[in-house]
Amino acid sequence: DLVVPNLSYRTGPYGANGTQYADGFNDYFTLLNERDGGIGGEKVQTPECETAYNTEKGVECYEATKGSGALVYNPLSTGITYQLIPKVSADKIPLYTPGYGRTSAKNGKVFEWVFNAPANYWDGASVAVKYLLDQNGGSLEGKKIALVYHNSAYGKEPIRTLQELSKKHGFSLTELPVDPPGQEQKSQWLQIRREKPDYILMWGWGVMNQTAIQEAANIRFPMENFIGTYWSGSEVDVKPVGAGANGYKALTFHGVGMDYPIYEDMTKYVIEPGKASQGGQFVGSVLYSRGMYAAVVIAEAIRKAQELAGTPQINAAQLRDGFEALDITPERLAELGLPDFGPEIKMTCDNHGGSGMARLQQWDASTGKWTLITEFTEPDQEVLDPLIVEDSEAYAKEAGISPRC
Amino acid sequence: MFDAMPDRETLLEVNNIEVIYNHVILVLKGVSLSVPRGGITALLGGNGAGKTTTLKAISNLLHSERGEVTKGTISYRGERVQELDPASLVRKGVIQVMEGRHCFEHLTIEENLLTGAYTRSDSRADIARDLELVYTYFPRLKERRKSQAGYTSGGEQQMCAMGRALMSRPETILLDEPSMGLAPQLVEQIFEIVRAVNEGEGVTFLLAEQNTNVALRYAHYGYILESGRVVMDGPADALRENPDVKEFYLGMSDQGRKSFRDVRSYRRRKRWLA
Amino acid sequence: MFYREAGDFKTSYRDDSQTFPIKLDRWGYYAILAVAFLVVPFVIDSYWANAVLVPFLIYAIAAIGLNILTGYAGQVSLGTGGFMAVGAYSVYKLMVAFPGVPIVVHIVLAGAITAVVGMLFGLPSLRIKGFYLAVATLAAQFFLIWFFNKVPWFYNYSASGQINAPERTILGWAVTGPATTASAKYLMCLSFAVVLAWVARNLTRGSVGRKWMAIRDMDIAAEIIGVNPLRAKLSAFAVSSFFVGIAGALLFAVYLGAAEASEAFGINKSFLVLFMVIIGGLGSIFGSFAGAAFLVLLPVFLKNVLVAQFGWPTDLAAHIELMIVGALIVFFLIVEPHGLARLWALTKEKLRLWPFPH
Amino acid sequence: MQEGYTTADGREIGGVLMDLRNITLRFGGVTAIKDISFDIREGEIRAIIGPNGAGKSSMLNVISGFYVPQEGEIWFKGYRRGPMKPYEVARLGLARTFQNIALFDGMSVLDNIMTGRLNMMKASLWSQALWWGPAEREESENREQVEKIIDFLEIQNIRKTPVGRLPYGLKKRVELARALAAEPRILLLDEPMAGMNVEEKEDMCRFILDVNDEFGTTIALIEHDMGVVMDLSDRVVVMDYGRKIGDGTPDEVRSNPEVISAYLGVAHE
Amino acid sequence: MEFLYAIEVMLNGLMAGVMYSLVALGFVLIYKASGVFNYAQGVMALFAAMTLVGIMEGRVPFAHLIDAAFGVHVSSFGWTVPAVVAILLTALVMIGLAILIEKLVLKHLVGQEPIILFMATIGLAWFLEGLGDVMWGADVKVLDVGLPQGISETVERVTYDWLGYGFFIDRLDIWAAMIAAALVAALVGFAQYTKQGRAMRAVADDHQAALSVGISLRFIWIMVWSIAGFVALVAGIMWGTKSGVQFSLSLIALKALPVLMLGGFTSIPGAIVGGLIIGMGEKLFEYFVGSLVGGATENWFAYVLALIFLVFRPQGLFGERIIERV
Ligand SMILES: Nc1ncnc2c1ncn2[C@@H]1O[C@H](COP(=O)(O)OP(=O)(O)OP(=O)(O)O)[C@@H](O)[C@H]1O
Ligand SMILES: Nc1ncnc2c1ncn2[C@@H]1O[C@H](COP(=O)(O)OP(=O)(O)OP(=O)(O)O)[C@@H](O)[C@H]1O
Ligand SMILES: [Mg+2]
Ligand SMILES: [Mg+2]
Repeated sequence: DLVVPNLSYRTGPYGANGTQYADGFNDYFTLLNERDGGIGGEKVQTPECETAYNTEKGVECYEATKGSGALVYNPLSTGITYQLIPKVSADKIPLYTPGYGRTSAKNGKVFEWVFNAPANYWDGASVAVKYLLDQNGGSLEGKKIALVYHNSAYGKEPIRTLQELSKKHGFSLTELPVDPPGQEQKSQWLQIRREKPDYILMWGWGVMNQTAIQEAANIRFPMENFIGTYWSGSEVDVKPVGAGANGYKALTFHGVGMDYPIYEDMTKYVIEPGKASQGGQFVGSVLYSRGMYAAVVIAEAIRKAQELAGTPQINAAQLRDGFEALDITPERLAELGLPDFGPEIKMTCDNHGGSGMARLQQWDASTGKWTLITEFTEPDQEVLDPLIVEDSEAYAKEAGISPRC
Repeated sequence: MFDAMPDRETLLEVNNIEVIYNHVILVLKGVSLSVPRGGITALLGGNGAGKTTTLKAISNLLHSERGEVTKGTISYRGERVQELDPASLVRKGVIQVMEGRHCFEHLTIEENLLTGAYTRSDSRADIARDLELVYTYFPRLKERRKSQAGYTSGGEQQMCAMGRALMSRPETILLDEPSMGLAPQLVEQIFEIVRAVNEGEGVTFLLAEQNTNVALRYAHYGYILESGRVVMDGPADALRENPDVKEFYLGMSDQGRKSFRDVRSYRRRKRWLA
Repeated sequence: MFYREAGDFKTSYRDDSQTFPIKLDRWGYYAILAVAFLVVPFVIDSYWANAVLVPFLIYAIAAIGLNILTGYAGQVSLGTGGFMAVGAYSVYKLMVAFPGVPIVVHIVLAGAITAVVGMLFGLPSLRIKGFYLAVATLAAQFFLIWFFNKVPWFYNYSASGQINAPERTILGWAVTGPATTASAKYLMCLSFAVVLAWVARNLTRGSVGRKWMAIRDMDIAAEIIGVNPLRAKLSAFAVSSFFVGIAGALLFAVYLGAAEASEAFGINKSFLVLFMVIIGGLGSIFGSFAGAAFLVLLPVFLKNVLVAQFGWPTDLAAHIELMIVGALIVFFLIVEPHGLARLWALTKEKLRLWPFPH
Repeated sequence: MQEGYTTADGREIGGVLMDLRNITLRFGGVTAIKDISFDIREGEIRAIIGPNGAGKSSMLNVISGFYVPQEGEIWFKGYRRGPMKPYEVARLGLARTFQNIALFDGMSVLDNIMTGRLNMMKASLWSQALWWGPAEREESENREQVEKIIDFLEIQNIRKTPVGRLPYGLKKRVELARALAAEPRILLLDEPMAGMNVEEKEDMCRFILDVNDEFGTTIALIEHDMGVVMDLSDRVVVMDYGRKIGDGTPDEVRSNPEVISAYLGVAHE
Repeated sequence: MEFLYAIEVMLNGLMAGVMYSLVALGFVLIYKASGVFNYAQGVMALFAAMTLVGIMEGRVPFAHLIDAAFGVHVSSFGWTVPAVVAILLTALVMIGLAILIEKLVLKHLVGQEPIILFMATIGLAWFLEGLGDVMWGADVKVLDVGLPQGISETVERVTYDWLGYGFFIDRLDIWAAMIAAALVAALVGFAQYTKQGRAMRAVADDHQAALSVGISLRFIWIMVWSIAGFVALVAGIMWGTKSGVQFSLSLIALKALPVLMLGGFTSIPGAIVGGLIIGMGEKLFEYFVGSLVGGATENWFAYVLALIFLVFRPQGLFGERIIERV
């Protein structure tokens, strides 16, 4: 069997988010097992382990599961990712962190075992700025943008990029940290009310998101000028705010909703037979889709690895080769029942992060649905690449890694 | 003046109780007593003899010290009371004045006294009248009525604790070392109050005392406790005349009271339980 | 019948004040040490090391530290997480700045730096007492974490504020960094735990320890009989923080390998260590180990039972695990408020009397 | 009267060791001590008596530095004592017991008594941490002294018991032991015999007299048992409502009419 | 303009402070009555809010557990309950909880040291947290009992006409302030002037002595924990309305602690005044200094402010004097 541990969190401060993601991740592998008998004839096991978003429990889960032939990890936590990077390098197990984790892991020369395609934090920041450029006829000169961020490793990630971009495009950037958990943000929003920024970007997670959206509604900030990152754009973030959240936008790197052929199979093989994780109550939500998408990429990488290794029984090192040779074309996505669901993902030995394309979605409070409002957009690699090189090389030096490829 | 009052009804009966603290420390090894209605019964004995433990066993306060009665029975008015909680016992009319005063530090003296009336459902006026009564017994308390009890002197706290118990209009008071730390005049006074309350209002007293001299002067009957056992009992007068009691508890020798200065060597104490 | 102290006479005051006055205890202790040093390292795998033993030893050190402050000196602190962070960031800066100096020196220095910081935050304890002090130490917790988060110098300006432990070796064996073997990690932490426990025991049986306990039991009386409360309290804060700092340094450098202030050293850590101390037994070194074992092992154990044995969904198992741990804490407190250490002592006392109680 | 005097039973009393001059102590509105002066001489047993709430314990607290009087001076060994923290006062050679027993409940009897000697233990934190050299030596030496006191007060068998579990009378004795362990110049005792029966009081008296005899320790004590006070003390101060109403030998005090009416009630035998 | 803005910040700080006070009140009550520092107060607020939502939406309690154990999918009874009725029912649940806590925990810990009781409440907090999740699920729940939210236009208009600058005040905060004022008035009256209030303070001082005068610890504790449960429910409603009902709600306790310190653990008015000072102080500090040092100062500032204050007044503003005697 193929073992893909699911280090999930369904409890603790971010449990409400983590639980949906974990469901999507599980259900896709269940689908493969039920419909196709696994991948290449091998069943996929997803032993689940609860981390509660806690780094030490994350380590415990990693140790507990890695002995059973684990192929790849996807912990959905930047903190745990940082913990695991040295460990997976030593144990030679791939770590797949789509849209989170260590951004500079995109550089496969330094981070041999870490993959973060299709997009990372910096890509997101850049795509958001590009979108705003589009909205303003190509110039952000003199505009004010505020960044409301989770005061942690995760929230601080986009700052460097945005500072670079502000230099390049001439907008001013105001940084407003919010201490987790983030239920009390009066000061930040009073400041926003006073400074009247043209746009707000948000890097939040958990309760911080909905509090921010609520406060934005309270001060009647125009929602369409408020853009959240990937992790600030799920149903749990907007629903509690009700009508006030209408028009709020967020980044995403995949499609939303259930208008994809795959859900016919999903219903038939997983949901109706009662095999869905938690009874399938979150099917089609943003975070469910994201969990499922991560599973799709992993499954494709496994397929590729099986092809390269010539055997369905692959090991972790072979899976790394699979990742590095991965190419999910739009055609392949359509074949999988997910047409235009994600961007094309093509990874190589030195590029572990794909194209970095992302798109925007907008919340419609009356229908209670997210709708996609842009196509996949390429980030500003010109700005990002040097940053990635710089950060990964610093790490290489600190950890004594000599670049490969 | 009634002496041993053998004819009186027994109000409180303690029958051969054993008490263990913390599941391991055996403190009372079979103590029996009976307290007649309307009498003053004294419980005497040295340090650590188990007087306090006996009183707490009766008032059911052992529980909070991780102690328990493992054997024997305690009955009040013929009814077993071991299972009752302390509050119900107070409602039945048994209240304890604890050793070491235990006033409510942050409450004022007056509030302390009022908590004594907690179990009563009488009118405010009745309670106010009793408060005045307590103040006439202890004028010093009236002066300090607005002070926080935590800042009053040891003697004042003792009076406060006594007064608080009286406020519940009890039928029986278990009094633990009322004389400790009180000025001689006040000791007499307190015992006079005990007698007055006893005679005037018919309140029954069971008092544990170190000050054997005074205790035996006011009590009707006495028990002497040693290492968790009753070693001697009898009417107070008889005990006062007992030569052993005289020597070891009253400090009198044949020549009358001897000076503390003359105690030259540590005597090997006589023990009833060798 | 078998557990006896009779016939075990002491002939000098020195013997009488030794750590394990009863022979049987002493042998038991040596046996455990021998197994811990000579057997376990050869059989340990990385799951046991990383999921169980290493965290247990590190938390035991932190718990001893907090126990010195709370259990011996009576000053309740909720700043443990913050002080652990001081240890972690100090050791990181030292490791990066002076790669040539042995790692053990760095760790001890990190402890010393934490001791100074701890003393600083201990100053208010002269005026503030009890729960007020406990809550006041939260100021240290929140301030320190904020500080490490805000000053990029501490994390060498890395983009995300994470710190990573570079590889360092002792006698050619890696003890930090990805290449570290399970037994190296374990031995490193074990050595620190054993030495520090011994130091703690020495301190608490001598005059410093008595000063602390006097302050704990009745600070006014202690002052009147001649204990300088400021010095006693500050020395407790210093020694305690030293231990906690070392635990923080080990947690980061040896155990986790990477850390970020608010995630690894948040307020939860402060509470966790405090629970260990209380569950284990205030004022007991053995209790610190017992408490750490209890709170490290129990969740792992429950998780394994509920998920692996019963096959429950992980979220339900996690919630029920929380309920069970909570209920067990209450249960233990009811059975013996003075912690596992006292429970153990009582058991021994009963054994000593057995089979003839009373 | 700077010179000493000789007591009835022939003990030599030295000069003034401690002199309290015009002490006044107020707590908010309450005046606990009103302009009181008296002295304590080298080697004597000095009693302080008075009704409850008279301010006796407060006086002891003033002497040991815990309360700072609003007015007045304290002279010790011929020097005026400036404002001092209680622990500094203790180091001058004062030790005391407390009215509401202030033992350290979490510690064993032995450790409690050892705390009395803290000021004589000077080993550094380092040597204690490693239990090496001075720390270990010092511990054994002091332990020896403490064992002497334990023998003296006959509490050998409870050495290792936690004091919390002890009965009241023994606690008092342990407290005395702790005070003695400090080898004080002046020993202050606040109601050492409260809650004891005659037999135990006799023992306690014996200890006090022996301490006074053998070590020449000066003793100031508060006590409500007139028998004890009259038998033991060389001179007695009587307080009432914060004022001093009498000062002199037991006989003088006993016949002082003001003392009789305020305190003794009836003339005591 | 700057000045007006500072005033606006201050006003909002005061309002935020009221929200903290609502949580702090529960702590004070229990501390006052039993000397117990109730760590579980925050979790109680969460639990109350979860239960309220569960009842309002007609959710089946333990649905998930039933699912796992019997394989039966249940989620909803299919009815909804009006807010007022649901609040009453939840209050009853909180009373039931108080009775259970007394029976299973407190009763067995009479006379123990404060830190032990504190620890027990931590165990309780964990248990309740797990129980809440098992009963009602860990998803984010929307709580809407009909309280208004968002900027108060009246205030904005009036201040604009008057000062030329419209102040922002959240209508939810205004409600919170009114509810808090009513609660405090009721509680102060209760504690100071009734027999039960006096008994409650007596219990806090000395369990044994309270028992000895016939005060039933049981009754007092159940009463106080019930009231504290009710206060937790109120806090849960306000905070739940503000940011949804989910795990993080239990962390508001951390915001209440500095309030307690400042106001004094034993004072009901202190909880309010402390809350106002902390709320105002942290917002103003963030406004004036925060931007200079990189922001996010609120978490620690409250504690440091309280700490500095305590150095001068160790029992807090209105706390009972700490009695130091020998
Ligand atoms: N909570 C307790 N835990 C353990 N032992 C206790 C406890 N309380 C009392 N004891 C022990 O029980 C014995 C009897 O104590 P008790 O207090 O009843 O004596 P007493 O006669 O009242 O003495 P005293 O005159 O000194 O007050 C003592 O030896 C004491 O050590
Ligand atoms: N810290 C304090 N704050 C306020 N009042 C105090 C304080 N200490 C003592 N008092 C008051 O001072 C007076 C004298 O108290 P003190 O304890 O000295 O009396 P005492 O003579 O020792 O009485 P007793 O024989 O009852 O112990 C009392 O009225 C007491 O209430
Ligand atoms: Mg007694
Ligand atoms: Mg006194």
